[in-house]
Amino acid sequence: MRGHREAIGVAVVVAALIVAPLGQGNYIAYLLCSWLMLAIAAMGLNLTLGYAGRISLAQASFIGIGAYATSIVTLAHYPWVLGMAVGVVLCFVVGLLLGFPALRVRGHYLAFVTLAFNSLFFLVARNEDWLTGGTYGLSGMPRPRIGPVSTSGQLAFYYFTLAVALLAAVVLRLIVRSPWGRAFKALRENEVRAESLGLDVRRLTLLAFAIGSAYGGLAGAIEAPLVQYIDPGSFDVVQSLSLLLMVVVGGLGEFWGPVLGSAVAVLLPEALRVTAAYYLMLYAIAVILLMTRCPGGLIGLARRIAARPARRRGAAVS
Amino acid sequence: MTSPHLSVRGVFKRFGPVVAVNDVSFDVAHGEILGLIGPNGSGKSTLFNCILGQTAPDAGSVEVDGRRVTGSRACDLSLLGVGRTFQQLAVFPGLSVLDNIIFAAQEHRGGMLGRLFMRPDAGLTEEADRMIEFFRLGAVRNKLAGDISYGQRKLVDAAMAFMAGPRLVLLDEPAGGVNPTMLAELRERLLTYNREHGTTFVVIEHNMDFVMSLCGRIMALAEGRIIADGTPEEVRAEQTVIDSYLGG
Amino acid sequence: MAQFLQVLLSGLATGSIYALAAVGFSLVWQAAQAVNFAQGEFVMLPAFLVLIGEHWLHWPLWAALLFGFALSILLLGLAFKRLIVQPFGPDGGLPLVIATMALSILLKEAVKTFYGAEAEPFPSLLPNGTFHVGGAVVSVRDVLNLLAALAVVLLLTLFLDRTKTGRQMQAAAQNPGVAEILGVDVARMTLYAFLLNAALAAVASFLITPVYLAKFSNGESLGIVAFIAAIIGGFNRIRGALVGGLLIGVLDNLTATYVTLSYRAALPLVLLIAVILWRPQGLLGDEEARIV
Amino acid sequence: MRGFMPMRRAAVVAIAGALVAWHAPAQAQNNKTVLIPCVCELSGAGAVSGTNYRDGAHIAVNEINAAGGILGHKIVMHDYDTQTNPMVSRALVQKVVDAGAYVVMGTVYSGSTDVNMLVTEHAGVPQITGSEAPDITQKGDPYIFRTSSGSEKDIPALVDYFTQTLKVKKVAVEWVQNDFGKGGHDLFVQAIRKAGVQVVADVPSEQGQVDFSPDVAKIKQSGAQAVFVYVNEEEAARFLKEAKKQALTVPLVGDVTLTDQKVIELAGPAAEGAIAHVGLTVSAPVPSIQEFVAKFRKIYHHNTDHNGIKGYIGVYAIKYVTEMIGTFDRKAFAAKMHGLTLDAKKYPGMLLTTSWDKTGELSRESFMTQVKGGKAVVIATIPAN
Amino acid sequence: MLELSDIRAGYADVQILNGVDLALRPATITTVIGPNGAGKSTLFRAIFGLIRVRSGSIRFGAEEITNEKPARLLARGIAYVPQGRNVVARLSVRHNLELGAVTLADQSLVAPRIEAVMDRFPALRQHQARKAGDLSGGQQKLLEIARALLLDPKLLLIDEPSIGLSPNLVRDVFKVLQGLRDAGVTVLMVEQNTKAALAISDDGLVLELGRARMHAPAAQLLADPAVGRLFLGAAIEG
Repeated sequence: MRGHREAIGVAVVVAALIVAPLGQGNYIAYLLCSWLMLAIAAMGLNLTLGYAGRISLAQASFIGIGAYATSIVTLAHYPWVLGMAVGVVLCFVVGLLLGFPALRVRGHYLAFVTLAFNSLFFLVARNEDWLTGGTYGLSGMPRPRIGPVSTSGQLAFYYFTLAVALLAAVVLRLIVRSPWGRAFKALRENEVRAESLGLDVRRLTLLAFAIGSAYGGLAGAIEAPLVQYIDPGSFDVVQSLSLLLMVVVGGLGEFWGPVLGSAVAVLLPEALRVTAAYYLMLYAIAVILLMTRCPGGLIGLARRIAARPARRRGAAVS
Repeated sequence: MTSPHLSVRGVFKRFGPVVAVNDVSFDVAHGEILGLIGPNGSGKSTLFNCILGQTAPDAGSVEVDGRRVTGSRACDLSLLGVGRTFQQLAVFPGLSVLDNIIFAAQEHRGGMLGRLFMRPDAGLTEEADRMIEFFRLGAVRNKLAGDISYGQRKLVDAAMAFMAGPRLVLLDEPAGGVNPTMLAELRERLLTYNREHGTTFVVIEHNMDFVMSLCGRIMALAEGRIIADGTPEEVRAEQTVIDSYLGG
Repeated sequence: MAQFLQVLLSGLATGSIYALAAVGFSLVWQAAQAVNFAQGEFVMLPAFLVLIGEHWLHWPLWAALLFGFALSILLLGLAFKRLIVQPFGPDGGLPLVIATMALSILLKEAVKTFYGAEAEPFPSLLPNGTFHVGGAVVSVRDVLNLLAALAVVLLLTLFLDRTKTGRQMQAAAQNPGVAEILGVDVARMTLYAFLLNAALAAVASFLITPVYLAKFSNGESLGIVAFIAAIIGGFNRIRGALVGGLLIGVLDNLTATYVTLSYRAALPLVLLIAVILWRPQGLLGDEEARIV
Repeated sequence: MRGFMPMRRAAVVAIAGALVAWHAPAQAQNNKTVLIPCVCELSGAGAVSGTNYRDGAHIAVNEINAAGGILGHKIVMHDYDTQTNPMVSRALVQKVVDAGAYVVMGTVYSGSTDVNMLVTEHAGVPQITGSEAPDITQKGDPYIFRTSSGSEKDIPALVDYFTQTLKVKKVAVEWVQNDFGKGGHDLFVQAIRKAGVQVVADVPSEQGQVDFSPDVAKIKQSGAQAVFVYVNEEEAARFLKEAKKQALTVPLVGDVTLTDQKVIELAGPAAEGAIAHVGLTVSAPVPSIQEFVAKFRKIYHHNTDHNGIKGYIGVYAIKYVTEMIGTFDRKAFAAKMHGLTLDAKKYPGMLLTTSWDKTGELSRESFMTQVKGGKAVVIATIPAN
Repeated sequence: MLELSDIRAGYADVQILNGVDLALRPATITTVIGPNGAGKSTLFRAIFGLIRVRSGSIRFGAEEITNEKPARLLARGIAYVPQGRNVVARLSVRHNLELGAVTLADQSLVAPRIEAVMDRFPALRQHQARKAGDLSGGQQKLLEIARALLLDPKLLLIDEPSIGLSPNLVRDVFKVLQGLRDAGVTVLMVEQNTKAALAISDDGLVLELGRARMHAPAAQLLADPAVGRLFLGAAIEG
């Protein structure tokens, strides 16, 4: 019954996403694209941090690796799919390597190691002009063609992005609902106990980083043709911090948390535009209040609100 | 005589100047229930950790079914059929009771990659439900393990240790903090399980009523050495054991 | 040689500023297990409070400084602890980190919106002038900054070691359980750590802003450098933060002069990773202390 | 049920958010207004430039509206914050284009303009940018126009200054590693080498760098006879202070920023003697500019940099060109502006006589300035090229 | 002196103390014995306000002190030395001693009192400038006891003082406790080393499953074979 209703819910949302940009300007389509792009990256971080319990402040650098790989490949007139594949595989491998520190250190220490990695990535992207275009960045990446269909129009590209995002979400959903998902959570909740029950903690920790990072790479593969311009500044530590913010604000370890968190980050400035210069301050205050009152994020808040009338009803009965 | 299930030979471990385990050797036969007792600081937990690969002994070896496992990782031991419970509660509070119990066996099914493509429950729901029934946890099956009572969590902990069908289980203070009714229940379940599956148990326990009524054989440790080894009656009568508790 | 001396001395002067920010960061980390991602903004803000006193309220400099100092302690010490850290209880974890990140955005945006986005000059509290040492030119201000940082660290160490309150703070941070059974008011000692952090941030702010210039975005790099300095030096030691700060200042300059300019920012990062992986207690820290 | 609730809520929130987004552009045009949005860097690294650009533009808008608007239409100018993020800037330019912008003002950072000009070009909407990177006007985009000359226009004048006025053979280059600094650096190094001058020290610095002692020490040791300084304002001030401290006595020559009023204010006496080529400067010895600077200060209680002037003249250019073509026709607007010269005498809002070529590149009179007695004074005037 | 009636307390959803009754005679040493998990340490933590007492009452002299904060209890004259190592390792011996007196209203008394306890423990005087963490285990324990004496307590709660100490040191510690008793201090002690502890005690209290099973003169308990069997699982009647 529960699965059934959730399926209906998902179908409604997907239908809404399909009709959302119709009759709207290109802006809305673009905005929705950037949301879906960030949602993919945030979903990856949520796997590493929310499910497996290992923090990473380097997600922006993986978006960067994916975006640079896709840009370089497509600017050389190879198809987008190849660029995306190169980017995702590269991120998987680099993510695996970044997982090694996680075998030694935890928490804040791991946060600082990954943060340092992101800063080093920025320096490399800026200094190695021959590969990355340095501070000028790379621009003019073509949007992919799917058979005879070009996605260079904003609406077409939106549907392309939507398809990729849905695919990514479905794959992630399958992962977290498979025995792996249970193993990731077990790793997060009690590593020693999980190992005593046969879990190869080392391998799973590395995998958590590798898969989460690969999702960053996929987001980068969308960002390159979406913005058609990338530069090192788009992938600096601040972006990683804001992705972390999205994941926690949405609801850590909740499947739909990052989707919601990134929606807030992208759409809130729009909703708060009436407040002009104050919007970022309002956002910051809202985040502080949310965190102090409800560390479970928006999904946690929704649960709490959903649970309250039920409790009241229960009380009335008794 | 068949070969022993667990064989500990000359295990020695010191922490700085303190010798925690001093040249301990013993065998445990298949299907035996061995109780390990001794006052605080007598080296029981260190010995456990040496057997289970959590601590590397300074000398000596541990064999399971004739296979040397000294220095193995805990996950490898688990795959060899060695299960354990922890002194501190060790359930996964954010997972449901059912998921806790399913997880306890899933890592024994298929390869790492194979598990990615398995059914979400790895085909273990039925077996887990049998375990839930066996430990009478049906009422809390779908609750988060963090939301149930302490005693119930103890049962979940034990159920997890058994779920993978281990042939040797090391129980670290299973009775600690469990109320008397629940305690009788736990003892009865453990004995039944031992009878039905022939599983070997090694139990560290301070609750003497519990351990004496559960185990066929008791070994007493003091200052890192074995000071008595025999039936509960024999060990109970041993003056050196009483003295070890009362102090010199 | 003159060049080496030149960049070494400058590096020490810059490093002393990092050290001041790092010391406060360590204090709060130890006392409340809270990693403050707004630490850089804590050093940015007090200078603007002084500028408000000076330019908006038209007070003389000394009054503005006093005003800035007092308000910093109130806002960055008391209010920070009561309104942001305290609601999380003893273990804030990730949500607390996120809250301090949001705080950093809030402080930056507030300064930018209410004071302005442009860099502003800040009155120097120290005399200008230079002198020569072995061919290197040293500014009096750099030397005084360095001395001030050393003096602050020395005073703080003396306070923590030589006063009863300081020792109670140490006990509360190192072993709150023991402190409690001895009747130490652990909550109050924790508050003192926050107040001290705010005071140190204000001092750092007043010392560096004449060089850095007052700008809303000043905290961005400074905050991160403070973390790195604290971790490299060993966060459970006041001296560690000092050494970490000075080390980064000097290494940064030496790398830029003798190794690479494009990658001058990389060395502290590599050092940070190496320290965390192989000596997580830091270069000067000891292992017995609490680990986060 | 429990799994479903947050899902539904997620959807509701997302949809509500999207709906809010929908409605924002709806309240646009009645027939008596014209939309000229300002999309620029109001937060992030470019906030200083962006806010000045915006403030300058708003002064012009208020003046023009007070005098009856453009062809009787009041200008409606909303501000959009790109957060100095190219991706966001592209979204916002798309948004204002969707909303029916007549001309788009902004952005200032070249990285953002590079991206969002694709949108205005595609939609055929003229865009008045504050960017100075060379590539902006080299892409054949017929809808992009500058408000100050690109660095490729300034560099020849600077090279001439090094080779003919200073007559040096060895120079050092101090530059900041962002698109602004790198653009100037690459052009300058290429041109000065061609002129037979040796670059003896090539020193990149970080944006936000505090300690310039290694930079100055390196330059000092290189034996350079003059230094080309191409960094942002705060870094320029810090560099000048360090140069003075280490007694670096060779001429320090920069482009635009080095003699900027802000730099003088920040660097104090250390700025004395610094030289810069400026296309547009708040210290230009032109009454119209001085009037504008005073006006800006009166309204906003702080000084502007050249970006304030850029925003101001950008809006006035829109007014003048539109009145020339007599209608709000974007295509005609762009066509008219190519090859146009607006004489400051006849068009006072331009402050200085300004011309645009076929690429949207701008040229006008420029100056060599030097800091003397705490003020930038003009030491030479370079005619428009 | 100290009177407990029907104390119940525990952690989260585990109740450890299931109704403890106890009354101490002044100027005596009372040793609490019992198997692991009987609730001995928990009893101390409950008396000293470190865990909440769920029901029952604790009286000290004529005063009700149930669930009072440690700082208040110290002021009333109760001191507590928990088991394990409880010195502040990085502070000197002298400064550790001084921490014992932070709640003292008249701080001018601190120095003379430190002198007084150092007279009693000459080893501490000898090492007063060393870091507490550098002392041997036995010296650290002496330091903790000395520190607890800074406020001139009327009641000393001491938990497992002999853990990790050599027999000689244990004898020293016990001698100190006897000295305190003779000076009028009431001592309540938990000790694994049951025989030795009872030998210096006036009274003994047997705790089993969170209840006080026997409260009798120490000599009587020492002679009772049931006490030995208690540890090996035989319940005590009554």
